[in-house]
Amino acid sequence: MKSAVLVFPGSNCDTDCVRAVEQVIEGDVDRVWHKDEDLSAYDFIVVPGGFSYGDYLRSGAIARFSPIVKSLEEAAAAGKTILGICNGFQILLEAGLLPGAMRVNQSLKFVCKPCKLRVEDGSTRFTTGYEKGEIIDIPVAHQEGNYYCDEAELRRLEDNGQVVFRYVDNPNGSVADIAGIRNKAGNVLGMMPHPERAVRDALGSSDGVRLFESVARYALDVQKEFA
Amino acid sequence: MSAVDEKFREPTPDEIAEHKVYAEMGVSDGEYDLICDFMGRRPNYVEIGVFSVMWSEHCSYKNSRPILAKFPIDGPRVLVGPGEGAGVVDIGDGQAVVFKIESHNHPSAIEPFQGAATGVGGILRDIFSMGARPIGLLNSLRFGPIHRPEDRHNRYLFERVVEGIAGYGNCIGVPTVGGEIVFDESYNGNPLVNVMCVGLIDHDDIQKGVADGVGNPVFYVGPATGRDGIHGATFASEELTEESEAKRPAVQVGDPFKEKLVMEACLELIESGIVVGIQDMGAAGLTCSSAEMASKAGNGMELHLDRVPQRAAGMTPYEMMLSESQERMLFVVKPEHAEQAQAIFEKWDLPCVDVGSVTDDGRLRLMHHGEEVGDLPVRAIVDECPIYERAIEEPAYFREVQAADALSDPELKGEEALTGALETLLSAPTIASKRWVFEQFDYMVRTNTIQAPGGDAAVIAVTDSDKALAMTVDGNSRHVYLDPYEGGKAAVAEAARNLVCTGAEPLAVTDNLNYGNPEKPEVYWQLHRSATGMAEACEVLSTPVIGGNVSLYNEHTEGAIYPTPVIGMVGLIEHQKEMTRSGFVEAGDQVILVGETKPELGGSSLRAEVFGKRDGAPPKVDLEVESKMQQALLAAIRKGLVQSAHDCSDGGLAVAIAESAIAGGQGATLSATTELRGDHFLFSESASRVVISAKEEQVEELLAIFEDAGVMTQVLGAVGGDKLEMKVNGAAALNSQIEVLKDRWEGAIPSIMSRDH
Amino acid sequence: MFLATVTVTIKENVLDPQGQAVEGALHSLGFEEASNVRIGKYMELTIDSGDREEAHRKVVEMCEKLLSNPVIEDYQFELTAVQKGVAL
Amino acid sequence: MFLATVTVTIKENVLDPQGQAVEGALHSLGFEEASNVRIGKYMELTIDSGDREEAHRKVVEMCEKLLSNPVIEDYQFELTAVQKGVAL
Ligand SMILES: Nc1ncnc2c1ncn2[C@@H]1O[C@H](COP(=O)(O)OP(=O)(O)O)[C@@H](O)[C@H]1O
Ligand SMILES: [Mg+2]
Repeated sequence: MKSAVLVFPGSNCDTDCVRAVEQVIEGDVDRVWHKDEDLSAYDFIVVPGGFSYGDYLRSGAIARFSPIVKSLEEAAAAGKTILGICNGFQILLEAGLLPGAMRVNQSLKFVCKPCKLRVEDGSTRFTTGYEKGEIIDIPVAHQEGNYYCDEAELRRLEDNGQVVFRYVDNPNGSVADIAGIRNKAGNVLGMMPHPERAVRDALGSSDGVRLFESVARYALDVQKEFA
Repeated sequence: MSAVDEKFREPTPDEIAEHKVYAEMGVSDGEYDLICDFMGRRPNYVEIGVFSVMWSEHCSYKNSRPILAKFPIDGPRVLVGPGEGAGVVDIGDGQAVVFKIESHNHPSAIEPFQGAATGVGGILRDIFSMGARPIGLLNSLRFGPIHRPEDRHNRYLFERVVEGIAGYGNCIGVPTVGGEIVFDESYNGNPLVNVMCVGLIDHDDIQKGVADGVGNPVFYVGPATGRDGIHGATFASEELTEESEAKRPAVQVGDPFKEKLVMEACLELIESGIVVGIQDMGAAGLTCSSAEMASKAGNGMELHLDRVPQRAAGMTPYEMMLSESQERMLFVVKPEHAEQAQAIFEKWDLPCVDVGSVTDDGRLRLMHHGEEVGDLPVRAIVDECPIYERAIEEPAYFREVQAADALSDPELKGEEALTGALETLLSAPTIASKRWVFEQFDYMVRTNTIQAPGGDAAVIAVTDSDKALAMTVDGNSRHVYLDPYEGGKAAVAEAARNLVCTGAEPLAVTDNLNYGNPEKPEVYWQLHRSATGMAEACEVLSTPVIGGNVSLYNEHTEGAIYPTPVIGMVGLIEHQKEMTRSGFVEAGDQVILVGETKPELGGSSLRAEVFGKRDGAPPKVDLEVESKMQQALLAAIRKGLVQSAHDCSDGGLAVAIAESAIAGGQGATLSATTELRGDHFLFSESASRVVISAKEEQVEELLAIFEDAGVMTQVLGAVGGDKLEMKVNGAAALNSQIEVLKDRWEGAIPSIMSRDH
Repeated sequence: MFLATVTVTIKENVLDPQGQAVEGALHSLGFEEASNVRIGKYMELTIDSGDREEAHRKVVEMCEKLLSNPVIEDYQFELTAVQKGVAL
Repeated sequence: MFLATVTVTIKENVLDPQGQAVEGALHSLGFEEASNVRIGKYMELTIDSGDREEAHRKVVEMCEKLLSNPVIEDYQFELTAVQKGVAL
């Protein structure tokens, strides 16, 4: 399969994402520059973390208008697998590919630490490698990860089972302890924690590996179906 | 009023002489006369401005050069020593590590967030302008006390400095992996903010800041120049006074997002192989970078200041030469590569402007709209600043504090008193866990941090290699104050010991000398004595000084700060599996004290925190013993005989053991024998000591290594349980739940910092 | 030319962590009389347009597209006619 | 009771990276007519005081002590008499 990691001015987890994808998923990984306009060649697209455009104004607000986001929207509509991590999640929210918005952390401070997540759904294309209810270790590193949506939206998310990851010990004040959500179709996942930082025991956890493995397995299954 | 009033008329050369305008810029009468000699005439306003910043302490080291001359700077691994943006040390396989430390003390006192942030930005530029990819940031911070209600301003400074470091480092995506923080009265009104950056480079890519090749174009890259920080370098070289308030516009605002772009673009440019010379615009901005690049090549340079991108309308040549706007670089390429260079910056949406050219006449010529507005001799500005051998005088306090009997405090006896003292020390902000700080730093980005903040040193894996780099910053200024010579030695020894505790071989040093006004003979004595000690330690421990920084004039209303040399050190781990950590690992492991404990309580944390006294002779370091101990420990670690290692520093053995227990989440049952008084044994801060743990079956082999090296050891007992219990000479001494110790240690700073909210 | 001054505030029913923190800090400084602290953004932009209505339309568009996030924020603005940065 | 609306802006000669980034974004969105974008803070606070002058004094103090950073920012504010959050 072919994977893409988008690079915006100010992205800083792009290299880490490329390394993680290379380590886990067979096939090419390309960095795709924000001024490019074509993502049609890719099965899996990662919108990495960082501080796109300095996170000035609101995180993700300016990046959302980069030329590449248009084809990201098309890829989402076409059912391609899209993973937004941290700033990538914020960009997906600003672009309207996922519902809700981010506020500054309850503590107002940047928080970087290992974090325990509960897997709420082990059947999405991102999480078949986990058991539902399993507790995994994936670190967070952000200042604006305090997820917000109104009550009606929250009910929709819960009813549709769109909450994929929840914090065991909420580090930022997000509603309903939400750490990661998917779109209704299930092909777009946004999460504040960094799975690409949990891919080697030496880094403190390798629980992130199974997320990328799940994505690869899904792609393989789709391929088989086609064959 | 804005930084420069629009209606301000620049004084003429004669007015500058008659009204001694140069004095306001920090130039002395004698220096002014010398400048006139070099110029062959009276300098105009922009010319005297250029001289004043280049001849400031910050740029010329005019007071500290004789001191720096003491340091050993050579070693088999040193590829680039002091003088360039940063030093470079070989780590094998064609790779090298680049590192340097910088201070941003005065800006941080005035505006802590931006002061600290721009400090980070500046040191990063020093590293990537060498061609290196920054891989880690560290910081060394000093503030006044924060624990009392009335310490609100110190809490504010602490909180905002930490946020400023986080704001910049996190955004640019370089992990902040370590540091140290001390709170002491001595830093009231004059906090210290030192930042260190470590980078990785291939030998082939090492850059120098030289303007070679007459006729080559000179390019300016980065954001437009504004009226920021005009005279920042001079500002850094003066005492902080009420008047500094009036100089407030000297504070600059950082833009880490821009710097990220500049960094990526510059690394891409360097990778392309077309760069002749490149240097960042740090202190003294365009002036310093252009003059130094020309001087290093023995050339001259012509600059067309009207071409410099400008943020404000109507900027004068003086303002453009002296602005310290951030995130800017200067580089030279051959004419045929100009287009290629510009294309790289275009991709990153950054201005890249041809602002001049390299000349052969040794002059720095400044043009503005076709008119020559300045003409200066390059060598004179860069190399001819007079060097001052300042008067030296042993201060009166020295005899007094040395004479104090540090062993005269009432004995702390029995479990309750000793455990109480331990808890007091663990919750002292200087010793307490700095988790509240480092969790605000992204210490994981780049996914190479294999030893996170909280241990003796941070360890960063080298991508695609089995190697790793350990890094630390250290300095106990109370000890330096009490005995600059011994304290200077101890700072180097402690830094090296911290690296060895992670399994790394110490490579080299970058140092930051933070002192008071060098024109005071007692301050100069402190500088001289401590540098002598540091130099000796660097020599014996084979860690040459490859660069550093000097920050003088750190004074407040009550006088100079403690003399504060900060040692930044980097070490090499050849095989990642050899890395050790400070926390106990497994129940049953044997706990061993390595090194000799002497009754050395002078300047100790126990005396400061429990008895409120800050005097006595500090511990003495026997450098030969230190060296033997470190080598033996490193050998043992490499043989896989050591489960954990943690150095004894602030708070002595008791604190070291408690920290190993907390970090490992396990207690220990220990018993020691000593000829010292029990409290002295537990809290003495004797150097060259480490607490290690080892598997029971390997203890014998381990002890033999130390015995062969002539290093004392004492097996104290075993890891296990949820309590720390320790007997000294058979009498119960320490007894506490690990959870309780942990609460004290982890809870201290968060509870203090939640006070104002 | 117009000077647009835009204020962007967090919607009433959305918890505002910054406002809460500032309120806490004010209280601990002894300003007990402060309450309901809400924190938003303030922006100034010069709009190069000779026509107030056109300028108005443009600013609305900027606010809705970029300057505010309608999920959690409201915006308001004022237009003042200016000449080269000076109010008329 | 008074409603204080405070605007905190970055001093004229001080770099405003936010403003620059937003201006760039507006241009690339086609809003060429926007220039001189500066971004600051906007705050609303309720001041529990019956006396306008006292309220004024308090807000000045809050601005200087906490709400603005005098080194790089300027502040301005307005006071409106209100009753339980409703303008009079
Ligand atoms: N300013 C800081 N930034 C990041 N980490 C810090 C900072 N201060 C302390 N730490 C972490 O806490 C550890 C312990 O600090 P310290 O007690 O000063 O250690 P030591 O005495 O061994 O030098 C450091 O090694 C570092 O990892
Ligand atoms: Mg240590």
